Amino acid sequence: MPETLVFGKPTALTEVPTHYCPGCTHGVIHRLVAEVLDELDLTRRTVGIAPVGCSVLAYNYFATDFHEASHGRAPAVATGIKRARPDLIVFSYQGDGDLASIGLSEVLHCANRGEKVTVIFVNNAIYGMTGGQMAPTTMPGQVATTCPLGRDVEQAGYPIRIAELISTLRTPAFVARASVHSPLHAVHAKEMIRRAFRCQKEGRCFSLVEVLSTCPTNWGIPPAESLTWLEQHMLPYYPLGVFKTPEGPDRAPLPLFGGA
Amino acid sequence: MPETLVFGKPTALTEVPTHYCPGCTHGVIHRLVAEVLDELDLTRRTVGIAPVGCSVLAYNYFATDFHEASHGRAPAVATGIKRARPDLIVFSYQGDGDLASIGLSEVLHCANRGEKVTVIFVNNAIYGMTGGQMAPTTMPGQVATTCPLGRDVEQAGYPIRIAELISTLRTPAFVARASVHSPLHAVHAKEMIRRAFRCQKEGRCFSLVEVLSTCPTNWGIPPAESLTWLEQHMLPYYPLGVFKTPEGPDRAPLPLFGGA
Amino acid sequence: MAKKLMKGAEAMGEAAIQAGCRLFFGYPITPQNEIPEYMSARLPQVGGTFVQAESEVAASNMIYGAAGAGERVLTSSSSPGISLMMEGLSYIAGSELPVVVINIMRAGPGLGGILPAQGDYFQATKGGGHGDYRCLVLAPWSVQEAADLVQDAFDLADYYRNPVLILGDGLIGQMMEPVEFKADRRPCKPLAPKTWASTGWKGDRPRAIINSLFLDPEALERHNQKLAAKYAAMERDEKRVAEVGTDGQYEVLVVAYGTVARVVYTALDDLRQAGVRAAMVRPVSLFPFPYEAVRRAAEKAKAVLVAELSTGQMIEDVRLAVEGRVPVHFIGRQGGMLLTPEDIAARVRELAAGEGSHA
Amino acid sequence: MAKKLMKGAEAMGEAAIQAGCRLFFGYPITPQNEIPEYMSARLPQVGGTFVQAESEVAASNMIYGAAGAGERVLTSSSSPGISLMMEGLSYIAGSELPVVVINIMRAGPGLGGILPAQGDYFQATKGGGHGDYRCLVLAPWSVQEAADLVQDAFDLADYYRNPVLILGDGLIGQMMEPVEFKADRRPCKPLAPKTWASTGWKGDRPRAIINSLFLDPEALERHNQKLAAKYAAMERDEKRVAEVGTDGQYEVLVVAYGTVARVVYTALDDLRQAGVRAAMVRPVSLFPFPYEAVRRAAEKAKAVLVAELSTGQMIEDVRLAVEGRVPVHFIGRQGGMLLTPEDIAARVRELAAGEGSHA
Amino acid sequence: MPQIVIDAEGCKGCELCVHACPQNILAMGTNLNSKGYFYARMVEPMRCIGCRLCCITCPDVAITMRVSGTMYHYFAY
Amino acid sequence: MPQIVIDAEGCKGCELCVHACPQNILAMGTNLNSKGYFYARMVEPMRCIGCRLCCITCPDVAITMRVSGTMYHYFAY
Amino acid sequence: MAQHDVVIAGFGGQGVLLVGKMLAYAGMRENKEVSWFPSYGPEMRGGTCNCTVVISDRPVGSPVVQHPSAIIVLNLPSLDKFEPLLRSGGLLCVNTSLIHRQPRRDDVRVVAVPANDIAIELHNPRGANMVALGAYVGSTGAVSERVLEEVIQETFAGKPGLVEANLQAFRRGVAIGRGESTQEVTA
Amino acid sequence: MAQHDVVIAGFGGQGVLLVGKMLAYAGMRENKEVSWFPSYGPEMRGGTCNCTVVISDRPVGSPVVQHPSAIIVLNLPSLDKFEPLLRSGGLLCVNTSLIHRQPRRDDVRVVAVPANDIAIELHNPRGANMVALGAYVGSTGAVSERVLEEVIQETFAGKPGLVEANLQAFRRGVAIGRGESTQEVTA
Ligand SMILES: Cc1ncc(C[n+]2csc(CCOP(=O)(O)OP(=O)(O)O)c2C)c(N)n1
Ligand SMILES: Cc1ncc(C[n+]2csc(CCOP(=O)(O)OP(=O)(O)O)c2C)c(N)n1
Ligand code: SF4
Ligand code: SF4
Ligand code: SF4
Ligand code: SF4
Repeated sequence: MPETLVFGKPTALTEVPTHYCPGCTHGVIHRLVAEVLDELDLTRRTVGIAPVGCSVLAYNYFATDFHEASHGRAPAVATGIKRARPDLIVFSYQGDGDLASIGLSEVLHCANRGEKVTVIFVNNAIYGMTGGQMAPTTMPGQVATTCPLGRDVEQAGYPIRIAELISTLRTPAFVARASVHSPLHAVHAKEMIRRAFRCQKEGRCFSLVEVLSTCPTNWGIPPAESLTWLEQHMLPYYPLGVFKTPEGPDRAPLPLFGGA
Repeated sequence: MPETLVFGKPTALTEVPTHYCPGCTHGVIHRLVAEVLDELDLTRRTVGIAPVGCSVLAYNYFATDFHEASHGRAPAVATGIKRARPDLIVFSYQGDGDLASIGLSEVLHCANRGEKVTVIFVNNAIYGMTGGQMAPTTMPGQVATTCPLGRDVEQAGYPIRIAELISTLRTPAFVARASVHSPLHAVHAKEMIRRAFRCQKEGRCFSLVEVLSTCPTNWGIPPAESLTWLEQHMLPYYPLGVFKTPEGPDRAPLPLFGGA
Repeated sequence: MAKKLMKGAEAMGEAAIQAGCRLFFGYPITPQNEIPEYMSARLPQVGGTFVQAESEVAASNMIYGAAGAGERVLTSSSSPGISLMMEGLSYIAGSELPVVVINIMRAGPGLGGILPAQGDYFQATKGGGHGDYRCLVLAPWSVQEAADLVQDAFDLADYYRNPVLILGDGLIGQMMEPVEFKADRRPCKPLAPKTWASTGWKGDRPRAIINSLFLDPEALERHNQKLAAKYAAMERDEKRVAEVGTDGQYEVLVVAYGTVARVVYTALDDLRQAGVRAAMVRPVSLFPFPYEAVRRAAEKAKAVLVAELSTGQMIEDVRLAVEGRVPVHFIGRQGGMLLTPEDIAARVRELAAGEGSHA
Repeated sequence: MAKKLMKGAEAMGEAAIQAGCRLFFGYPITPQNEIPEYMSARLPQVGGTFVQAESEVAASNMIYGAAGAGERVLTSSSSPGISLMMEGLSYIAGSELPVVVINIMRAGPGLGGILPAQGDYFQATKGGGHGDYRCLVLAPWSVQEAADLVQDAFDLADYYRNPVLILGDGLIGQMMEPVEFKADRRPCKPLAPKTWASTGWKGDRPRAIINSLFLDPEALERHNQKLAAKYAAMERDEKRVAEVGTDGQYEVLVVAYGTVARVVYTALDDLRQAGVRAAMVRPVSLFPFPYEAVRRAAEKAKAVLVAELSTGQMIEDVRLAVEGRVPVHFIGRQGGMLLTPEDIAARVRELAAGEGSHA
Repeated sequence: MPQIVIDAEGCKGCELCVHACPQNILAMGTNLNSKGYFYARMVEPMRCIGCRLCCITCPDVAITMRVSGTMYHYFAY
Repeated sequence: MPQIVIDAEGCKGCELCVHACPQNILAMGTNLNSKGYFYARMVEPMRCIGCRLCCITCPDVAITMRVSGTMYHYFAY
Repeated sequence: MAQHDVVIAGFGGQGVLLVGKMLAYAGMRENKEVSWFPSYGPEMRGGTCNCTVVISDRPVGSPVVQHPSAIIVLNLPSLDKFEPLLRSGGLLCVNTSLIHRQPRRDDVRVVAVPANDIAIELHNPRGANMVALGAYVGSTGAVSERVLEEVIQETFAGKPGLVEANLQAFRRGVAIGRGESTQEVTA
Repeated sequence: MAQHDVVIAGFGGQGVLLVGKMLAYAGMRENKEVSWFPSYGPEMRGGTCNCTVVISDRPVGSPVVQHPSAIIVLNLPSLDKFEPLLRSGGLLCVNTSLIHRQPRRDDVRVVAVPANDIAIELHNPRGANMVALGAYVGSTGAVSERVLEEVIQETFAGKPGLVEANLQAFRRGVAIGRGESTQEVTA
């Protein structure tokens, strides 16, 4: 009987095993991106940009040309590459410390200039690589090594919601949030990633997909329970869905009360 | 007959004449801030922070202790001062190049941590001090020395609306936009500035007032016409009013379409 | 207080607290995360404040603000993060503010690696930021010395109104050793009240303007010369150096700083047992560099060997000290690889035997 | 092409375009705004792209990206902005990418002033960022030379896959002089195709990974040594120096770079007429520094005078060159104040007369 | 009676007050001050209604207002 | 028929697939692989419905699926 | 003379940089070696501002000149600053419209130009700089008047209305510089 | 012996840093000079990781030791890396639960410890590091077993359940180290 491979490694991934911790969903997100690149036939003209963070070694895992970026500056690097070679498909893959903390300015300006690049933003509510420090996305009360008593919103404020923030800029084409805490959500996440890359393929400007992800090691929660933790603690604060589309309305809020 | 001074220099301003160009409304905004400090009896415990920009010499004009900050980092400097001395009233005074371009990350994080400081953000849609380069707030089509054919939204995107952006963060207490292109608007602007400082005086967290301002020299438009230009070109894109109050709702936009 | 086994990073954090520092602003980076982590737990216990800055750029401006308001303040980072502080440090030096900055160096350039190195010597000592300024730079070789120098750093910073940089070489941050904090420690400098600090102007003193802008070039030149005079005073008064065996006879002088000097120390031990005569000068202050001590010790030797975890940076200062009187050789490892006592001993032996002049 | 009267800043921009640079990323700062302004008008005319970066930090990472994609790229700034690029430059050097960076120095430290200075010599030549890396540094003394060096800089950057820094001393950016662009200019180095660039991987070459991360310390050490070998090759092949009167007899040798050397030139003229014998060495490449040329010329003099618009930075390299054979003196102005021919002549006269050894 | 005083040396000649005045009683003068600006001046002091719009408008706080006699009620701002 | 193959060396023992499988036919094994992980294994291959949820879930692409014979229609994702 | 060096100084907005550039252009057209170097404060308008122009038969050494052979000062702070630096025997062009004090040096040649007054008279209030430039050129012959008039024509080619106005202003200055029309320095 | 220096190496997550620290604590309690120095890759879990502990009668010179007098290797990459560096005559503690090759050196003492197997057997699967530490201490006497048991008690004071489990694991290791209970190195 003929045998068909119905699920295997996408060609946009290399054979190198990842260094991610057991159960860390960075691996799932890598695969979804790679599958999309393959499906849209972009793999051979794509340049990826790895952040500083757990996914710093992404260049070992994606079978495309790659840049390592300095911490937080991947969107600036993306700008440089895309402006130099508009024919390339350029994406950055960034964690929440990288994008929402040190790199907040770069991603907002890249979005606001309307660079024709795609940002995959992995929000795991903590700094993974450096061992579990608080991120701007850390949940209120969540313990991290630099907030050992839990994030205190009086001292550190509330978590930043990147998809919301960026979608209020007028320029960017596509902004969405997805999650990979269940296979069903992964399917949706892939659809969001596909739409983002399709935007770029069609010559539209900036697209970003925020993907909620787990960090079992630094959360100190076993992998399967981490998925539940994400669902229970992160989902309510980080709603999933499409925040901005190329055709959609200007999403900047109006004043509560007008002036003068 | 007894004579009463009904309009004079507030004590929070020094006698030093400003270096601002004729008709530049930086001077008006200085005076409004100074009047508020006097009226709220804060002058003697206030520390201001000057940006790099036309208002770099603000420390010569305000009769309070002052810090000069490196370009864009005034909110970080404010954080340092306020955390060191929570009893002080701390405000930064920043232009749009300073705050919206190089310093975007600092102001957003300062706002998001909920630092108990006040930011006066002077949006004159251009870089004044360095001679008229494009700012993130420059209007589409507006000519500047680094967009000699006018701002091209295809290349540089749409102007950033800071009040809108910051008001979608959950933490900050008060965010408003005002203008000083007419006396009436100046009266409203002062009310916004007053509310911002009152927030700080009451121990609430971050407040920001964006004030639309003119730059006759670099716009290349005489002062009086500049006021009209502001009204006609900037007001429609930069609506005035209160965007966030301490009591008000969470202003983060919801997804256009929900996910998974 | 009794001795405690502590990581260098934690010992430095505790030392800052003992020195009266109640404010820490910093951003995580390996291999010094233990400093912010320690501070985030400890500072609230002593009424202090820990703020995780959004970046090192922000951190360098937060300490600028806090120092300007008159408080003792610390930040720490590692090489790439310190590079991001260059503008901020230049402002701090230009505004004459006292801050303490710890750099636990890792291997570069760029992202490099997270293992120990000493490649930031130039940046630290010559001023990686723009303009004519200097940081006072101290380089500990043990956890105990790290703790002691951090405490001194706060006094020196306040006395000179200048940034003080603790240059740890990566081993020092991660290593654990016993450390003791003296309860009765006195400031190492006489300290004046900070009347220049911005604390709200009530008319009873000149307004406090924390600033490095001077539009009048003559005023800026006077300011530059005032700074230069301050750096000259440091060069006169703040040189710190440790010497091993320089009072005896020796053929080779080894110059090394930080934990590399420990490796040299072990090598000298081995060499002595083997009958090879060598001595060591260990600069503890890197700016001001102890040129005089190095020159004096070098003149007694027939060769000088500089040992660094870099491709050779301090060697320029050693050559400036020696001025061609004695040949100066180099031994280094890079990339996080460490020099071993064996490496050093072998090279010293070569030089003592009059070989190795090929370097 | 005919001579045109151009500002140094604009001439440098035009030179970049003539050298095939079609990409500029930068952020405004006085006194070099004319470069981005020029590029924003000119680049679209030649099919190029100008992007006003949101900050110098971003600009340094944009050029990293563009260079990694194989294109010639330029950024420019002035002192505080260059300090913000230190992390980025270290990454670029570590990833071995060719970029050209122009620093039109102003007076520091901190915000300082906007007038000309030379206080960033250490930062430029020793590496203001972290880790063991070097930029190739060229310092023009006229608008024409500025244009020529910018063109060479692109060739040198490509050849060595290394950042090249044009260190303008503030006068050079603002000054207007006639300048000529040669239509038939040839690259100053043989250039290979950029097969290492990230242009999409089609399987026909190894994957392009633009990167400075090496987790294996042995690999990072090999990388450091490869870089060191490259810098050594520059030291062998890329030294540039101009000399005035060093073939004759003289008592005092003046060493100066950039437009300060123009001032010295005028002073030497005046001195010659007054019968005082002096000569000048002008380093054009600051890294690699022309140690040998300075040493040779110094040995003929009874005193060396280093003239800088700083409190003394290049003087260390001069002292490393001279190694104590001849006394080395310093004359400088700071803060945007300029040395005048009179200042220099007076000091040379003193030294020729055997006075002035107090410095 | 409201009394408007324009500081000739502090005025930069921007003309904003002239446009702001609802009574149209301010005008630019024809003398230069020491900084080279033609400064504003009050043309018809008797028609001044004391609204302070010129004061509020002046970016250089070059206009002050005194009142002699009865105090009006001014809008707070 | 769907055929699930788990790469023992690629598996990190996270157990996510075990929880993802609607048929409950995957389990953690008791052998260590060379990296020191107990790896997952298929317990009842015959009951596999070929939904690919385990494949989609595995962060390490350690699970592949082949089909022999008639092709099912899989949901696109 | 082998080298003309002049400092032109005034407020920002008075156009001192522009006339300096025009002078340098004219020198270049005459195949001289030239350099132009500006210096200004942070204000866009109203701050002080000056430039140094060197026109020489030999390559220009220092583009900055401590003791220039001429100065053109359009406002009082500039007179205060540069008068002491003027070379002995040099030329001092002073804008008497805005400067109401007498020069203090007695070892220099003074040309008094009521530049703003003349400009206003010519209905070209921003042309005071041209008047002063004319006075300098008329008095020194640093470049030929004809060549400078060509430069004026080119400079304002885009705004034809200004060409004639500025030529007039320039010529009025030249006349004063030549001594054909003198004016008292008003006290 | 004046100085004990040991490298403890394995995967991240195997607890090699922790047992190194415990060893150093024990040394300090015995009034020895001690140092502990870690080295690890960027992975939180699964990467390789090691630490060097020096226990000495004199001040510790280099905290990094090229040729240690003992190594404790918990996985194969660590054996491959450190076996060649072990000092001649030194001690090699090898975790035979995960390492299925024979040591190559014949000039060193080998203690084979099926650390994971014993830990699993004790229902303390994360205690393999303790077993290995025990083997080292039992074999070298670098510190006294009693003092190390005190350190174990303190270390896990917060989680009383773990104290006994880890003491047991440690003691099983000690027994092997002392040679009271040997196990074959399984191939
Ligand atoms: C300039 C600079 N600052 C700090 C670091 C240290 N650092 C490396 S990764 C990281 C944060 C990683 O967290 P995140 O971006 O959330 O990614 P994750 O590891 O969670 O995937 C930090 C702070 C660095 N390498 N460079
Ligand atoms: C790090 C750094 N980059 C750039 C500059 C140059 N610079 C000074 S002010 C300024 C922008 C001023 O514009 P804006 O903030 O809009 O204020 P305005 O002058 O319009 O009031 C710039 C780019 C600087 N001083 N430092
Ligand atoms: S107070 Fe009112 S009416 Fe009087 S001058 Fe001013 S604007 Fe005119
Ligand atoms: S608004 Fe002020 S500065 Fe402007 S013209 Fe009137 S008085 Fe003068
Ligand atoms: S394909 Fe579906 S049923 Fe089969 S093993 Fe995977 S999850 Fe279970
Ligand atoms: S999800 Fe993958 S890595 Fe995790 S246990 Fe299953 S097969 Fe192994």
